[in-house]
Amino acid sequence: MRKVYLDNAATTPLLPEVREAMMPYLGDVFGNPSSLHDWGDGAREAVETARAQVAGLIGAKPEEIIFTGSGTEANNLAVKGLALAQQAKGKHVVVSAIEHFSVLHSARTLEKWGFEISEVAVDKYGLVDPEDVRRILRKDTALVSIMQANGEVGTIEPIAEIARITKKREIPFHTDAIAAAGTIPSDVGELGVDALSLAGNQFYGPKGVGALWVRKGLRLMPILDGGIQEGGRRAGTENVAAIAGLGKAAALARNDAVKRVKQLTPLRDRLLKELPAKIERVVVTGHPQNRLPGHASFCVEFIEGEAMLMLLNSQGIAVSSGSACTSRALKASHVLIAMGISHELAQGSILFTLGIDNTAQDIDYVLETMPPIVDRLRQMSPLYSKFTKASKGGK
Amino acid sequence: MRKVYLDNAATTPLLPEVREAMMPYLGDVFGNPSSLHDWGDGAREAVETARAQVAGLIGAKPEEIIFTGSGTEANNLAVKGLALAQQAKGKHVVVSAIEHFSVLHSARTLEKWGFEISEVAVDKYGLVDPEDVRRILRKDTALVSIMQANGEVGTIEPIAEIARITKKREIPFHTDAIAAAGTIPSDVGELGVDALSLAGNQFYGPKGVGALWVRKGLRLMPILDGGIQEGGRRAGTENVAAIAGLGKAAALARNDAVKRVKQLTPLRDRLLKELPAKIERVVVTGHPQNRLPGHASFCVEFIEGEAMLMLLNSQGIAVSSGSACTSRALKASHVLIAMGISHELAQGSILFTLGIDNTAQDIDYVLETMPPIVDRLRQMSPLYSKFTKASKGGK
Amino acid sequence: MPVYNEKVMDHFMNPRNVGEIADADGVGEVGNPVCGDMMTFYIKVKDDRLEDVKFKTFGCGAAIAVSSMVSEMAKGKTLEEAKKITPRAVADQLEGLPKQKFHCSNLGAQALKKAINNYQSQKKTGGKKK
Amino acid sequence: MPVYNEKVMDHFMNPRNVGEIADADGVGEVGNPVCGDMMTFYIKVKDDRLEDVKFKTFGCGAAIAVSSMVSEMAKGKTLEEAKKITPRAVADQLEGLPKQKFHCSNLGAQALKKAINNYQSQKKTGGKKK
Ligand SMILES: Cc1ncc(COP(=O)(O)O)c(C=O)c1O
Ligand SMILES: Cc1ncc(COP(=O)(O)O)c(C=O)c1O
Repeated sequence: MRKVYLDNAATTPLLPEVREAMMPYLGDVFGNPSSLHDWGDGAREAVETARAQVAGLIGAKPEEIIFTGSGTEANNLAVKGLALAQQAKGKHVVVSAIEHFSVLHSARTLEKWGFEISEVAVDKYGLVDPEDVRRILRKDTALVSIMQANGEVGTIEPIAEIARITKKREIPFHTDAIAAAGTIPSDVGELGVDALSLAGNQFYGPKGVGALWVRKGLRLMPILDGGIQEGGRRAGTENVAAIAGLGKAAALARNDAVKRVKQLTPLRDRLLKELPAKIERVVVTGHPQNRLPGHASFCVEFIEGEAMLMLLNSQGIAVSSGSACTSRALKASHVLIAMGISHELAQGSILFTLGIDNTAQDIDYVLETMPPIVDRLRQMSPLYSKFTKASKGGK
Repeated sequence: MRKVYLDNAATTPLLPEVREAMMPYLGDVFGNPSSLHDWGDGAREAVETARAQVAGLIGAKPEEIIFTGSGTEANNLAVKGLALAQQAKGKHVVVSAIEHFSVLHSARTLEKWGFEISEVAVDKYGLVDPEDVRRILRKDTALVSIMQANGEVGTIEPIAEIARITKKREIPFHTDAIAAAGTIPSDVGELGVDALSLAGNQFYGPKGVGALWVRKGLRLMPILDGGIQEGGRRAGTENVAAIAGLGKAAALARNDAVKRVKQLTPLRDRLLKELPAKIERVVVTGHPQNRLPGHASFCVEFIEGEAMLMLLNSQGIAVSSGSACTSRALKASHVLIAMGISHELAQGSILFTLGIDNTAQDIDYVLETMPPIVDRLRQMSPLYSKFTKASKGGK
Repeated sequence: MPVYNEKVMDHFMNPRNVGEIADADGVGEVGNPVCGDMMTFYIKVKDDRLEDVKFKTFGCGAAIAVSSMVSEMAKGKTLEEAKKITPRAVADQLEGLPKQKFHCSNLGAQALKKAINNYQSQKKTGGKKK
Repeated sequence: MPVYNEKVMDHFMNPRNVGEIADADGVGEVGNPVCGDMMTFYIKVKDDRLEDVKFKTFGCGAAIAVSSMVSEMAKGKTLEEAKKITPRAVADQLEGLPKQKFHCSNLGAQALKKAINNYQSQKKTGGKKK
């Protein structure tokens, strides 16, 4: 059976070059970067090389990069760490309604600690209106956190425009670029933000490593206390191999950015165009243009996403229905609901996220496999039978 | 030049079997464990296998194990997460004076959040007296955290005795077993504790992964918010490869425990006995008997630890002076100071921590290399010249 | 380590008794698409026994497998026996369900019961109409 | 990526001018073992110039390298020139020090200055005694 991985939003495969870059640190160069002897020197060299590579990807200074154990940790550190460090200024934090849970639930924790959280709404495409951000800002706003791109619907937010507003008000602006960095340009200068999170496993790097960039001079409270690693901003022995892998993945992403976008976009566009053409009552979710290059997301009426996912899996196709980390939860995606999609339709969410290993044949296979699966589930669906009866009745 | 790694307390090399166990997850089995398709299934299988292996090492139930991104994170989660979850009971937390900074600084953060911290003193060997713990407990004590073994002086604490006291009082008891687990028995039943931290890179597993065991039923507040991974207790995409490696390392440690202790102890004992015999004015730090099997630590009078470390390194020998994560800080070890060692003597701390790759020849080499190094530094030391002048004067 | 065991997968991939019964003696509908699961059960009754059972289900893999299993378990049983099918029994017949999916077995047992109740209340009030 | 550069390592591994001067014209001691670093500088002065400089140091690699470098920089300089040796200049001659170790270059310059002051104050008060 053909095997087609189309769940790159959940995690990407590791590039062989990245694995190669990691291997020495799973072998002879096993030292602790804090150690002062040769074994430590080798490990420290790896970490500092990776720091420069990650900084290079986003146009930052190496010393501004903090390595973390995941994208989620980077977001927790950004949201809690920046808000807590800024709290003399005020205890108001602004997030968008479609942030990843690592941002939203961090904000909820801040709420327990006496912060007030405002959620900026999005339009039907999942877009934040910068004017809404302007209106929601207050004198005591300590932090704004709005993602660069959404991993569920692929929509790319107008970060630079929002940054112009926060900058004028001198409010720190964090962007969760975990779904974006390494895939689309995330230059911190061009974005104009003050802090940015990214994660290796979103652009062919390893799991278990993320990074937070924080503009020099902006104060940050650590969330993991202990030793003085990462300039005292993130304690714990560094995951040297994963950090080296992240660095390599960043260098490759920077180098191949244009090529990758060129490869993914036409494949994505075929899916976006042809799936709704082949299957009735399928809607594209997210923005029609401002979306991640490999990201094709839909809602299919009358049937449920997990069932589609399982049947596609039985045909060798990996997809997701909502974000990976919520896929085993029960609720409809908060992202789709925030975009005004009904709970009923949101249940039929299905998400094809392409990676650099995908080919035109993969898309052919999906376009051929998907319609009978939808048909099969609709034949089982009481909603579909009501719909068909109603349409017939209407005739 | 002979290369002798004697800094296993900072981090251990990765066993080839552990690396092998990790490789599939840096290769074809790259899925996200939260994903519902085959790619996710493979990754989830790896995580659950490792969970059972880690549980096996410490005699726990698999579902009680929470994987983290480091030992430090496990300690932060334990200290903050347990104290916060228990705060209805009270806001008093007890730690020992020689805890690792990941515990001590977490406690300091709790202090900022309105908790009161009591530090139990230790004796000159670094031992906590269980009676001191009993005396310090209060009605409102929410948590006790005392390490199983200290990574700097190797002393093993009387955890089971302390646990009998906390159990009677129904106070949750966490032990940082990061320096102990995988090296000496850390059976949670025998120890009688309620929570236990461990880290892979202390027993031939990978960096970037730790685990916290929390007894079923004991409430815990997560410190990383986001998705529902690890039963909602630790958000973030799992570091599958590192977790698989930790599992394998745990299985090997369990299997080889007796053999390893038998191998290390005589080597350690030679160092403990012969170094002070060969070099005047060298004292062993830590407990003479109740100490980690590979752990030989000393204070050398009149000279400073880092200088010794660098000269040993120039002869191919890796050691540390204090804990790895503080080795680049400037202060004398809080552990040695808590043991009543003078600041002056504490500056001469030097730490040989053996691993399963070490041989009798390595010890020979150290015993031969160390005396001239000490001599050379003493010839430079104004303290030593004062001492020799005074001795001569005294004669 | 698949989320669903083989038995569940079998009932999901090859669900038994999918469909509607045009002249059903009883119909039971539970859940709603907002919550993510909705099941409609159709029954034919003969001599106080379930002669035929069919269903339509909107929902996840577990919801479909549960519906299929409930329909199989119910077929041929007396009404009283069928009403005693518990969510636990359904889950057991499926050799276990993931914790978060256990509620599906609830829905399945409920939908069947509702169809039987529907039949019985129609019989009491006389006519057989929907 | 070693913590210390080659120049620092050279001065640590092969420190210049280690020792005491039995009949020193000036002695300066700074720091103390409690803080982790202690340096004693000995100078011989001839015609207002540092004819000889020696040191003993208790401390880390940087402390030893700094002492060595200060002694080299000072030798042959006039007293006034030598007093102008700044921590920055010492660190620069060593081609940089890790941030946390910069304080060592402070200590080195201080110890030298103290030895010169010691010499000068002895001269003022007449006798050459310690
Ligand atoms: C936008 C965004 N933020 C945060 C995360 C969390 O990353 P992780 O689960 O790898 O920690 C994701 C995951 O896909 C994401 O898409
Ligand atoms: C007793 C103890 N606790 C905690 C830690 C912290 O572990 P890590 O730096 O790997 O997070 C160490 C590290 O050696 C340790 O020895």
